[in-house]
Amino acid sequence: MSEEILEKKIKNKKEVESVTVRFAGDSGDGMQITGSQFTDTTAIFGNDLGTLPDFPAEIRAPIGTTYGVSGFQLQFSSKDIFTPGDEADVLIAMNPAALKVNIRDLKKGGTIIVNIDSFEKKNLELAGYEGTPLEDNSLDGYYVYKVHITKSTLEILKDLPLGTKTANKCKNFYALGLMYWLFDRPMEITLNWIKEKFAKSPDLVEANTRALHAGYNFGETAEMFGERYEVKPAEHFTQGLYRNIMGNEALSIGLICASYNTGLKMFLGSYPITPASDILHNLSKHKKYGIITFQAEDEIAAITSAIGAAFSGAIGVTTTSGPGMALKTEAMGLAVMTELPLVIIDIQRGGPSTGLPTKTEQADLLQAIYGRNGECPIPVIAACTPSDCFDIAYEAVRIAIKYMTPVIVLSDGYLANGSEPWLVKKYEDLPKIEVNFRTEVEGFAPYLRDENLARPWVKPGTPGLEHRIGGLEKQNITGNVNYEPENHELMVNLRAQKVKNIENDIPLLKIEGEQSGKLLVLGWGSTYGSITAAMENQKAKGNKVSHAHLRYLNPMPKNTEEVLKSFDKVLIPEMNMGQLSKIIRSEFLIDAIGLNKVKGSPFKAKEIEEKIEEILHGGK
Amino acid sequence: MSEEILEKKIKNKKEVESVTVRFAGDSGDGMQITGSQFTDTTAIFGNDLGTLPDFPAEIRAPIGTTYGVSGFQLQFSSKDIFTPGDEADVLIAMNPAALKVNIRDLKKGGTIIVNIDSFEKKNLELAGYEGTPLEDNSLDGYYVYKVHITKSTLEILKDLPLGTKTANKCKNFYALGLMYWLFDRPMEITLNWIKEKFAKSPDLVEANTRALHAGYNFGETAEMFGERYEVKPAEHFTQGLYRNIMGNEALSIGLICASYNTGLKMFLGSYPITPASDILHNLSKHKKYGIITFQAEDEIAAITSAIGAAFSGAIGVTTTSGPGMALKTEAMGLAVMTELPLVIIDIQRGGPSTGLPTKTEQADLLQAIYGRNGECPIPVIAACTPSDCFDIAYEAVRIAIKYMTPVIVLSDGYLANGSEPWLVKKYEDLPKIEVNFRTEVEGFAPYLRDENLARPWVKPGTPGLEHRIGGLEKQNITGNVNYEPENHELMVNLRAQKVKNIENDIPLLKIEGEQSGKLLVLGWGSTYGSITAAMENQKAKGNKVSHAHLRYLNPMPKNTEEVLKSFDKVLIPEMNMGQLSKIIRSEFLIDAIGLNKVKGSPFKAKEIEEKIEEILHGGK
Amino acid sequence: MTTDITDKIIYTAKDFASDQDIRWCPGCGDYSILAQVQRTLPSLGITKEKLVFIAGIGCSSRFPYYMDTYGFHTIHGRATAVASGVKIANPDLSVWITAGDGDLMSIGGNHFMHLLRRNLDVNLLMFNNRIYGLTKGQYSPTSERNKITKSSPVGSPEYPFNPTNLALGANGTFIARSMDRDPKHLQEMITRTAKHHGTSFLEILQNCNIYNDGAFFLYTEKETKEDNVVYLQHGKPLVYGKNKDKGIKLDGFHPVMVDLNDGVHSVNDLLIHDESSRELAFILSSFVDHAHLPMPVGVFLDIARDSYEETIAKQFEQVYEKGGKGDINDLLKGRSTWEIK
Amino acid sequence: MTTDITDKIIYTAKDFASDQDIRWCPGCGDYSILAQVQRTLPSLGITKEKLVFIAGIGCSSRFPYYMDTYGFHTIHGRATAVASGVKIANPDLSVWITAGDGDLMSIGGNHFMHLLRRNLDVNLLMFNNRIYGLTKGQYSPTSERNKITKSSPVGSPEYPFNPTNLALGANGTFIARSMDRDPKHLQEMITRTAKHHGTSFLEILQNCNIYNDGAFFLYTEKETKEDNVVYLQHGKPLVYGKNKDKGIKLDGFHPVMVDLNDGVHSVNDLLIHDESSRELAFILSSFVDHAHLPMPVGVFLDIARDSYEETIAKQFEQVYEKGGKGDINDLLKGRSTWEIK
Ligand SMILES: Cc1ncc(C[n+]2csc(CCOP(=O)(O)OP(=O)(O)O)c2C)c(N)n1
Ligand SMILES: Cc1ncc(C[n+]2csc(CCOP(=O)(O)OP(=O)(O)O)c2C)c(N)n1
Ligand code: SF4
Ligand code: SF4
Ligand SMILES: [Mg+2]
Ligand SMILES: [Mg+2]
Repeated sequence: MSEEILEKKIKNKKEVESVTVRFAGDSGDGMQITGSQFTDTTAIFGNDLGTLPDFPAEIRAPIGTTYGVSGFQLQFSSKDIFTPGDEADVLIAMNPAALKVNIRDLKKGGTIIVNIDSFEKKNLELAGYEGTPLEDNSLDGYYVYKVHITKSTLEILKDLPLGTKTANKCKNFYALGLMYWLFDRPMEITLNWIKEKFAKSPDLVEANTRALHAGYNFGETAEMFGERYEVKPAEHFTQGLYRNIMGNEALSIGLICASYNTGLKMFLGSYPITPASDILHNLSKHKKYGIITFQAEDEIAAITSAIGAAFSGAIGVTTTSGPGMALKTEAMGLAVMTELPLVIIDIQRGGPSTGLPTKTEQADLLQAIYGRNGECPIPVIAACTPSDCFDIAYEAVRIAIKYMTPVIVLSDGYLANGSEPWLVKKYEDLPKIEVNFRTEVEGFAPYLRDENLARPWVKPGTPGLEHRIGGLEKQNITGNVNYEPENHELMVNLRAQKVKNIENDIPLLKIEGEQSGKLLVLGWGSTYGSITAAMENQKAKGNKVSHAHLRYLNPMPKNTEEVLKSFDKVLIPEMNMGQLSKIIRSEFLIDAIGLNKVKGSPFKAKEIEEKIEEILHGGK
Repeated sequence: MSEEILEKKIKNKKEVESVTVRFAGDSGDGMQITGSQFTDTTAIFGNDLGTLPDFPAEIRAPIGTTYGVSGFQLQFSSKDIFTPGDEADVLIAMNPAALKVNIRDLKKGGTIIVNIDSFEKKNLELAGYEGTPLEDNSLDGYYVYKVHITKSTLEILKDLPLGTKTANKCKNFYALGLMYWLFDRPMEITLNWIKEKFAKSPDLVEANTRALHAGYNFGETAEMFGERYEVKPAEHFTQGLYRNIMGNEALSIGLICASYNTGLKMFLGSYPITPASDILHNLSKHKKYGIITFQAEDEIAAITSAIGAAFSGAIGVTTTSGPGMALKTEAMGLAVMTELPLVIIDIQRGGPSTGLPTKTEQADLLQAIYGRNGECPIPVIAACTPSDCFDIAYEAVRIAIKYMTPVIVLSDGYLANGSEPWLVKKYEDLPKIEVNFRTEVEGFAPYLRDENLARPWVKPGTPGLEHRIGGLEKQNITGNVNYEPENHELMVNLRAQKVKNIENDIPLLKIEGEQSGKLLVLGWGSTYGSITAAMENQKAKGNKVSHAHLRYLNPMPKNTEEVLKSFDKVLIPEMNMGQLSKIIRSEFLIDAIGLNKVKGSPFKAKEIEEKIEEILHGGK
Repeated sequence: MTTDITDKIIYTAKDFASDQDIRWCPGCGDYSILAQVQRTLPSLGITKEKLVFIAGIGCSSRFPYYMDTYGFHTIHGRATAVASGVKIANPDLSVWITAGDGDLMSIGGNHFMHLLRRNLDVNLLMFNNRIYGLTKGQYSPTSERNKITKSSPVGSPEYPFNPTNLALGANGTFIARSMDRDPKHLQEMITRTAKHHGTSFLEILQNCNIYNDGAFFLYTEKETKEDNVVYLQHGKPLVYGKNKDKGIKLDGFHPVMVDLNDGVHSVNDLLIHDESSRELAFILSSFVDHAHLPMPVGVFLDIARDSYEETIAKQFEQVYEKGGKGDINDLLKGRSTWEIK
Repeated sequence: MTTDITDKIIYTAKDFASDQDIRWCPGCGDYSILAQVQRTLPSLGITKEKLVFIAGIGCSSRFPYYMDTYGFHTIHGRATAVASGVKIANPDLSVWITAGDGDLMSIGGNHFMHLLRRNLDVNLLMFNNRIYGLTKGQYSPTSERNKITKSSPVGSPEYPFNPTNLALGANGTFIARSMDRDPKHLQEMITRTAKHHGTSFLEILQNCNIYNDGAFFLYTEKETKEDNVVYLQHGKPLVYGKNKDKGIKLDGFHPVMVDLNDGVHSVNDLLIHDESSRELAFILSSFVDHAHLPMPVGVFLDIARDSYEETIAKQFEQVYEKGGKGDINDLLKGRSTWEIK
């Protein structure tokens, strides 16, 4: 929300281009539901948008504590946007702890709507406030609105046969109603959702419906808010059918589509871990598409069962996050040695060790590329937006099958739980993934190779092709156990060459902006949104800087060196200590400049811009 | 054995500088014993020497097959040598399979002594010969001696109450006796060994003693061998007490000495795996030095139990090889996060996956440095000769304790099983390893840091210092669980800086040869011997090339960049596809040239020399 | 397990509470377990600094943070292995492991069973809520077949473990069960757990009120409890029921429920509990396979066997007795040396 | 386990031998196991291409290389997990796992016990030589306490697992034992293993003549065998001994050996074997804890329970019945969409 609009309270609607809202409250306050309802409504309304939930690591930490605060941020716009917004224009704080934790991400001069009912002694103390911030001067410079969200909700529900505890749980809909009024959104979508969700208890339908209306009406009737804001539908969208999509969901349906396309069974071997568990949940829900999900006893069983499934002719998939990835590395070697197709998905989170389970990070790249014993090359690809998770998953299956190789897919907590509008793909438009099981007995050998150096895939059950594979070094062609010096070196080279060959089969690296010049920003993974937002702003400022984004990390597109060398300087922003930088430096001997952030949260466009300007102008 | 000496058979002794002998036979033929007896005798005789055993992956593969062949190579010399020899001068082949497998490593014009009794149809077939190589022309250009090793052995034992099977087992001593005659070695050491070893069965003492003498006498009396060779004791040795030492043994006693020096308990958590198991065996044998060995149920329990031991105030050690290393990576993250001292030893073998368990390789370097989730820095050091394993192990303990960090030690199959003479260290000369457990209650916090950024080590049981640690991100100083953005970044940086600080505490990188120039050969780990041998030869040839060897891989010595940049070109020979090269390129943007060998066996000096000459003269 | 004890210092439960805020969901059964442990510890007479609490990952595994003792929150499934190292390297410590059903029986299953057979003198409390709490509600290896969870929307296809059977199969020496909502019994069982020399395995039925609420209400709530739970007591017959009118007798090796008021059966017919029989423990522990039998709580098995650390201590003693402590320079010299002059 | 069978193709043992040279030590018990498997397979009527042999790492784990069927020599300890994926993804296959005691009970212990409770319809043969063969002789989780090996020069400090007890504790449905040196019995047990629907666990006592020679000679050699082994047969009393003059009766739940010639006892007093009782199986399987009792071989337990893959097949059916197969474009569209015109 551009600043001027908040400066004064004028009557009626005020049109603005983009707004960033953050909902924040206790884990039990339903902020994720509020956020996703606002998102759905806003998406269908036609805005472009980006979302970022922020969960605590605790399930339901004691009420009122700062570590129990759950948040949901959303930017929506009438123009093309790429992130959930650097800073919030509006913060809804359901309790003091939510205010405490989130105030640092609020724009100076922004708006705060607090649930005044929760600002009493106990909660203030739990949040670590001495006194109340609403009465000292700490919120000077913000517009603060104190709304009796709890009381008003309880009041309008008092004739319903609900306990106070249950009635209290409806207050998020009151807040949501108020926001719908403030940003002039329709309520149908949420009203329908309430009906469906609580179908089994009419009282809850009634209660939440009332709360939503009450919040809306409060905005309408109270004299409190001087004006409403209007964010017109975005016009840049190409024609077509849209939906809102989260990264993990996109990834799941990408996998299902690939399975469907190949006509093969898909077998997911997985052990729950944040933030990857939702893929397991999603795929388990989609039984009607024939997906087999196997909740393994640990990550090792997860990947090895998937390897077994691949051996028996299914698409083997395993999903995890950093610590689980570490546990799978020995088995990855087996998949490399036996040259079986397998998709390994790592939804990265803050590390090392258990680290920061609910925070995002990109620090598993080197592990993905190098983290195995012996010379053990595996293709690595990374999604760059929530919806790109669909394409990356689909592509992973294609590569795995075509090259008979495990493929590592990198995503992260930010992409996994973030969402954006997506032009729904038609299944018919998806590229065909070819599968050729070997059935011909004549001339068969398990380690024969086709033109891509892939070995034949044989389904056990095929008569005449009985053969044995395993983790000991294989003799070229026959696949027999072999320890001969020359054969080993040959096989090490063949395995490397096979992976390298994939570079002939992937798109060239595209440059956004000028094709050569002073500065290229090179990104990978989820920094895409922040970098793109930064580029737009830089363009507006007249600064010349280009952007390239690597979706293929191993092998890289063939023209990567050429692209990098077309620029005087290369800046690599990463949510780690410089892992892609290390690889780029080593591969191309380019003195890449790293911009590194290891704070468990995505880059703000501003942070990237500052670095760009520093490089371009030698300081900000 | 320089070639001329084998050209003609002259009576009496001929003095030569160096000889390389290879013993080869069935797994059951006792070749390892023969080799190590020859080694002990030769060491005590005063030669410099280097050894290289070569085991099959099978325990006792069926008799007579090529994959059941066990070998032992030894170079001994009157001058300073650094390897077990590129090629053998003399090959003892106990059966056709042994000849088949080993002929490729015999010098053109070399000597072959075969056990003619085993060259009958069945064995020839098992070895894959059509006909016998002794009668076609395939061995032209070699000196072939056909000795009735089996028959002669059985003959002289026939009056002893042994079965044929047992009597047959004595034939390796016959062969050894013959070699003792050929190279004019004393027999006492072996005679004593036989007495001790078979103390419980006098018949075996008698049998093996007879066999040894018989072999010796055969050389003396048969007209077959025209001459004997004499390799004079080496003169370059500094004065002092020497022993022969294998890498894994050196490593084990290095650990024990470190434990002894600190006065701390040492706890080894280990799961058997080739070629690391011998460390477990060695340490288990040395109970009288108070070492605790815990044979864990798997590699994960091995490392986590060692972490537990470190938490409770002991020196935690875990030993393994590649696949086991892969399994330990998650737990390494825990050691990094909790900043506990731990020594992690990886005796590398051929990979990927189960790979080539009994062959050597250096392909775990990138795994050691990068193979963990999140930003997870661990110091990595590597031994360069069998005896250096002692120093590296000792140094690992020092670093681990001083910096409160896990330390990775890299060795490999070649160092582990290879041996060399070693000037015995006096315990009193070893540097003191300081240990300071925190006991002071006043001002204590678990993540306080000293001048090296190390946190305090507290022994549970210390009153007043009760505290909790764990794998979630820690708050600076207090060590409480903390997910705050700035704290996380701070801690990631602190952990990195702590490891980096070690560079101030290690020797600078030394250059052997000219201090600057056209070409530097940069090595790490077990290539030390081959590179050094190559350097000697190059020096003799008048070629200008220098050598530097990295024992510290992370962090590297402070002057590494300076050293590398003092040369026009840097050549990095590695038994992998270029892993150190990758790091050097990335760290210093130097276009290092890789010489890569992935054949499960060490470099020959010749191979390195060819590359050096190619670089120096643009081709060989 | 046992450890040197003190009767000098007198603690109260509060002395064992750390300064960290407890972050479990309000109403979680873990609170009660924490309270009972803190209440029991003072009576054990172990000085605070000798106590070490070790856990893996899970809601329940946060336990060590809330204890003002030494503590280690390790990685998922590995608490038992870490604890093994702690105890072996320092046998003086009183080592406690707290683990969830997922942590201990899913990813940590291997270390669990090896710990039991090795019989280290440590105390292992398993918080069995039959669900993965921390990862927000997937089925665990102790979840009932057909259970609907996030990862099993049409029901879990797996048969669960019976934790006490598993512990028996793994050659455990102390096996017991209690419940979060029976504080008195839980305290008693914690005491027994602490007193046993060797690995003590205590399964605690624990309510996860967010993802598996009421899983054990049949056994813990007033109305149903007495008819569905039998309290095991060494040397006593198996009697239960609101009116103490039900009992269990053995028909060969088959346990059967009998009505003590049927005029046919009396207490004399009933099975007498014997904590020293592995076979009986298995029969009792298998009650859960038979729908009509009550859930046994109490000590199933308590037998004496050398602990691992005791065994190796003896080995060291024997080695020292035989050859004395090693001379470090002998070690450096090895088997054979030669002198260069 | 069962699988569709054929009576068209008639195989001989030789048809199952691959072209690879066998690399076990001469005299190794593994040879006999290989031979008995190859001899038994023809009678099972499974077509060759449906057979898959899966192993981890160890001497015994080389087994698949020697079978002319599909085969997978995986990584150490993970054969059971790999096999789970193979079987679930392709339930038509006849899946066999061969594993060493180290591979299965040490590093692979976790997957082992989860396989048993899930009850996949696979056959699991454990070659128990009570030693790590391939790594040249360290003690294994089934090695006797105090055993001297390379890694335990003063004796192993660990109590071993009893594999059949462990399998019972893990909720297995078929548990049996046989011996490498009793080919006839071994063949019979392999057949039973194959016929059971669900996970079949067969422990095979196997002589490692290099690192643990004679470990089972008491049970396998003529002179001692009959007095030290009791063959379990369903519905039959437990009689054994050279002159069939010894028997086992139950005293409560305690097994006792009786002399059938003592004039007091007769066959009628003896325990009758019942393969359907988990409790009895545990009693029998625990004989090894009592020095005076013989080693039971045969089928301890054989009970029916849905297999994992059967259960999920039913789940799929129900889902399809209810809502049909999914429309892929519905999936792409998701819950709610909007049109931009
Ligand atoms: C290696 C690894 N895999 C997975 C996870 C995710 N994870 C954390 S706790 C947990 C299971 C929790 O269940 P349980 O042990 O029963 O504890 P509860 O939360 O129910 O007390 C899982 C799967 C992890 N942290 N680390
Ligand atoms: C991850 C890993 N750890 C350790 C090893 C080394 N290893 C191979 S087989 C084996 C144990 C063999 O014992 P067992 O399973 O009983 O088989 P056996 O050789 O006795 O038939 C070990 C420890 C390995 N190959 N991989
Ligand atoms: S999720 Fe369940 S087990 Fe975890 S803290 Fe909440 S109530 Fe307790
Ligand atoms: S080492 Fe033992 S188990 Fe392995 S092949 Fe040889 S005899 Fe058989
Ligand atoms: Mg649980
Ligand atoms: Mg074994």
